[in-house]
Amino acid sequence: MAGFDKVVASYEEAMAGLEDNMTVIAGGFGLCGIPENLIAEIKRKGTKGLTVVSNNCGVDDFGLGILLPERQIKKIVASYVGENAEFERQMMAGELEVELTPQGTLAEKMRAGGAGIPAFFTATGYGTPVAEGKEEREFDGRMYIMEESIKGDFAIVKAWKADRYGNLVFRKTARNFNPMAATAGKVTVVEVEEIVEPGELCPDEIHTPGIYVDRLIQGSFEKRIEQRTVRSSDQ
Amino acid sequence: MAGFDKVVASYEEAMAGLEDNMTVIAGGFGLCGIPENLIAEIKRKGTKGLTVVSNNCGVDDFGLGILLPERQIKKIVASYVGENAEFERQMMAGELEVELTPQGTLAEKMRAGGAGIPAFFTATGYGTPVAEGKEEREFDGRMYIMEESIKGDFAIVKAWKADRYGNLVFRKTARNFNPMAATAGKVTVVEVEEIVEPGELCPDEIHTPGIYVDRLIQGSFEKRIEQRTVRSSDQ
Amino acid sequence: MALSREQIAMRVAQELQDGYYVNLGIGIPTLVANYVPEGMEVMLQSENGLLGMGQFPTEDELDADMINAGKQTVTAITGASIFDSAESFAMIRGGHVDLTVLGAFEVDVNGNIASYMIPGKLIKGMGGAMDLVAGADNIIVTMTHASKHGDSKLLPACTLPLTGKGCIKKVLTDLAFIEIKEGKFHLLERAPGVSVEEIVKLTAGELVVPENVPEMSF
Amino acid sequence: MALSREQIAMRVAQELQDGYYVNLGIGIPTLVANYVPEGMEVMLQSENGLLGMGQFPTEDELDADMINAGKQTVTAITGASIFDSAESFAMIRGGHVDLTVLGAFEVDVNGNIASYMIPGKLIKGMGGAMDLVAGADNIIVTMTHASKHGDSKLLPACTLPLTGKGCIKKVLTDLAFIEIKEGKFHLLERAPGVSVEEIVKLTAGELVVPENVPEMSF
Repeated sequence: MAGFDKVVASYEEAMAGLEDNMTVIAGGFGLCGIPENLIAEIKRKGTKGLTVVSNNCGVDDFGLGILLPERQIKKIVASYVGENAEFERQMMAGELEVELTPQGTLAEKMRAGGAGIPAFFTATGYGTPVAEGKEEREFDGRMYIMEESIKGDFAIVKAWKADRYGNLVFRKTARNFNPMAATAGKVTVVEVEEIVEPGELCPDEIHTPGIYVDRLIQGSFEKRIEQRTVRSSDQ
Repeated sequence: MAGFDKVVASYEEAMAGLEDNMTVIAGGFGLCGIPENLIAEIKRKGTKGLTVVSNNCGVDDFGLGILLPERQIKKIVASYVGENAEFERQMMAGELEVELTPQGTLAEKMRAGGAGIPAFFTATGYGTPVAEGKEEREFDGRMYIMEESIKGDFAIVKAWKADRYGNLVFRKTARNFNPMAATAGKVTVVEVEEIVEPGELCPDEIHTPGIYVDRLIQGSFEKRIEQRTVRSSDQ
Repeated sequence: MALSREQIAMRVAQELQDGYYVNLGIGIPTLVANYVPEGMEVMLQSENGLLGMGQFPTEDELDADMINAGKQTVTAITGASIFDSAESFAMIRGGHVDLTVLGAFEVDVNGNIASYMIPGKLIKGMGGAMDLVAGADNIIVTMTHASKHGDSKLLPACTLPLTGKGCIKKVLTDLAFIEIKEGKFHLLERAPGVSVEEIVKLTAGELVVPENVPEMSF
Repeated sequence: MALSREQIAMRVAQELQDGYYVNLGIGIPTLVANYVPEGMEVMLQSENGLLGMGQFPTEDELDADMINAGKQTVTAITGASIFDSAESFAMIRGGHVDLTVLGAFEVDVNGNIASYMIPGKLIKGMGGAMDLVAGADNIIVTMTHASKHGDSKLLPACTLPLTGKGCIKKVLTDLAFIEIKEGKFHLLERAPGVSVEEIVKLTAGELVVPENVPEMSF
């Protein structure tokens, strides 16, 4: 089924069509489950003026943080930023626009973007700076604010395995924002550790159906650990 | 972990606390993946005046249809009703209130009910009888209507396997509305074909985490087929 | 001559493209799956939670847990995925399905569609139809051009309760392939041997007829 | 004497019940997991998508794909489940987590909480804190009763930007266990050896003191 084979030959091809000032939605939480090679390709391309939607912005020399030195990111929508000196400098200098969004609202905004839901109500953020300029409404005696969905020109996603049709399986907590990001891109690009043939993944165990995936590439990953915490094996 | 063992000893115990005039959300699509023994227990109990939220209402002698003869259902919220003579009679006679809800809106209303989202906007139903009395709003040049979420006093769910902690796995298209129903009940009762020990289900492959499940019981199932369509094996 | 049900399906199948994810309604739309052009593959979405619907099962394959949106027992193709109803309609309502084909009672010049309810008759419900017409960009409605009594189903304004408002752009009837734009029907093609006059006569809504109306070819 | 961090965690742990699903914030709340009463089990929810968080991994178990909300490497207990961020926050925002324990800069008599931002200092973001306080019915805030300079953190009205409005009912400080209702703080318990006077002095918001204020017991 040639029409459903999503595999592309290179990272260059994977990110073809990404242009200055586009919006990119990225999966990952901290440095866990981030599409590290797709981010590196954006750095290589030198695309500028990007709006990036991601829970975090990486660290100085890994993840989305590597797009900062050349000022490739104009605006970031995230729930938690920090662990990143250049980010701090640009934010304080007003060179980088930051839209802080509660983590659950961010996940739901991505899901809604992919699901044809332009807006929803949530109690999260009511009465806080997040609510500024947003509609407030009472349901069943409780106050909520209206949040609008997010879509991206591109979504960049890291999965564990995929079949050629783009059916995805994630591994452990590297799943995080990736499934929602995958639904919310006009062009959804996925990099994985292993590509298998259709039929090798059990239909009941697929986390993201291939319908959401436009391009697929197999990469090798550093998978850097942000907070290495271990116990001694005799504990 | 006694506190997380959701297994109950009998169907009577599984549905204990269900009272007249409560709202019950049921999983299933047609007769596929319906909690058939939990429905039978509601019939046995003779609970009346129920509001039932389910995509369909079974057939005359199976599924939710068996609650009709004794008039146990006061109101049904469903996307498609039919295949059921007694249902038709009661509806035409005004004995049964029917709230027709588009299938996708129904699924999303259940999910929203479980997810703390009191309302969302959808294009589905705009300009149709479904939109009557509902708020309409434009986003990005397109019209949408606001739909409110649904919660149940009870949710009744059919899964394939569960571990004792209530982690659920569904099988094939018997999944359908069950995962959303499971999140939307104040008391969520699940019947399954097999109960296994914690650890036997892979954490990455669990469809419904046990946090949503209050009671769990293993049953045996007729699994009636509504439209038996087969091809000859040489085709 | 008016197209047969199979010919309607064949003409719709010409609109398919390789790699399309397609949702086919009950009736004539289901037949489209039989006429996918050679060398082309499409994947069928069934809104109860299956992407990659296959043929009916053999007796040996029969499985009560494996049905389609019409509640018929089916199989899954190699590379299929299965998901819950919220995910299925996220797919549909989020515009991820490339083509939706479904039947109707009426359509009108403003792209309105009525397909689920005839007041006074038994009301069975809209199932997933309202979601499908609201969620898809690319919809083809298949129906007979007129009722048995000769009443047009292509109207200035639908008379029955709507399934969706302003969402239909293409209609394939037993007589013609019609596009809807700017508040008018536009005649694109006619069934082999059917005259423009016959189509005009049976089209109640305003119909734009170009100088040359090609016959469909199969 | 003021409670140590460990004692605060121990007192919070007394509020646990067998079978509770619990979300523990970073800092003192994390320590609560060390003091679960004997014969009782709780399951820890980590908002990045893990229900059933276990201890830190050994060197052999270390896995970059297995972290908690604080981005520390962790393990999963037997019977854990893993899910995406939308599902994780559906759980949190839908009120399915039985107890949430988190830190704060300030709380006030109306149950408002400020915990994520000090204007003029670096803004790191609210992460999941706004979702946690808005979604849970049962929240315990842990913090020191006053700043190092002796400024009360229990105020008539929060001065910092809010994390949540009207959502806090219980606060456990190093000096006292306090309930918030009807627009007032209510003193429930005091730390062993800490006088009511000391607590009153360091509580800026209106504090209702019953005749008898029991000491906490461990």
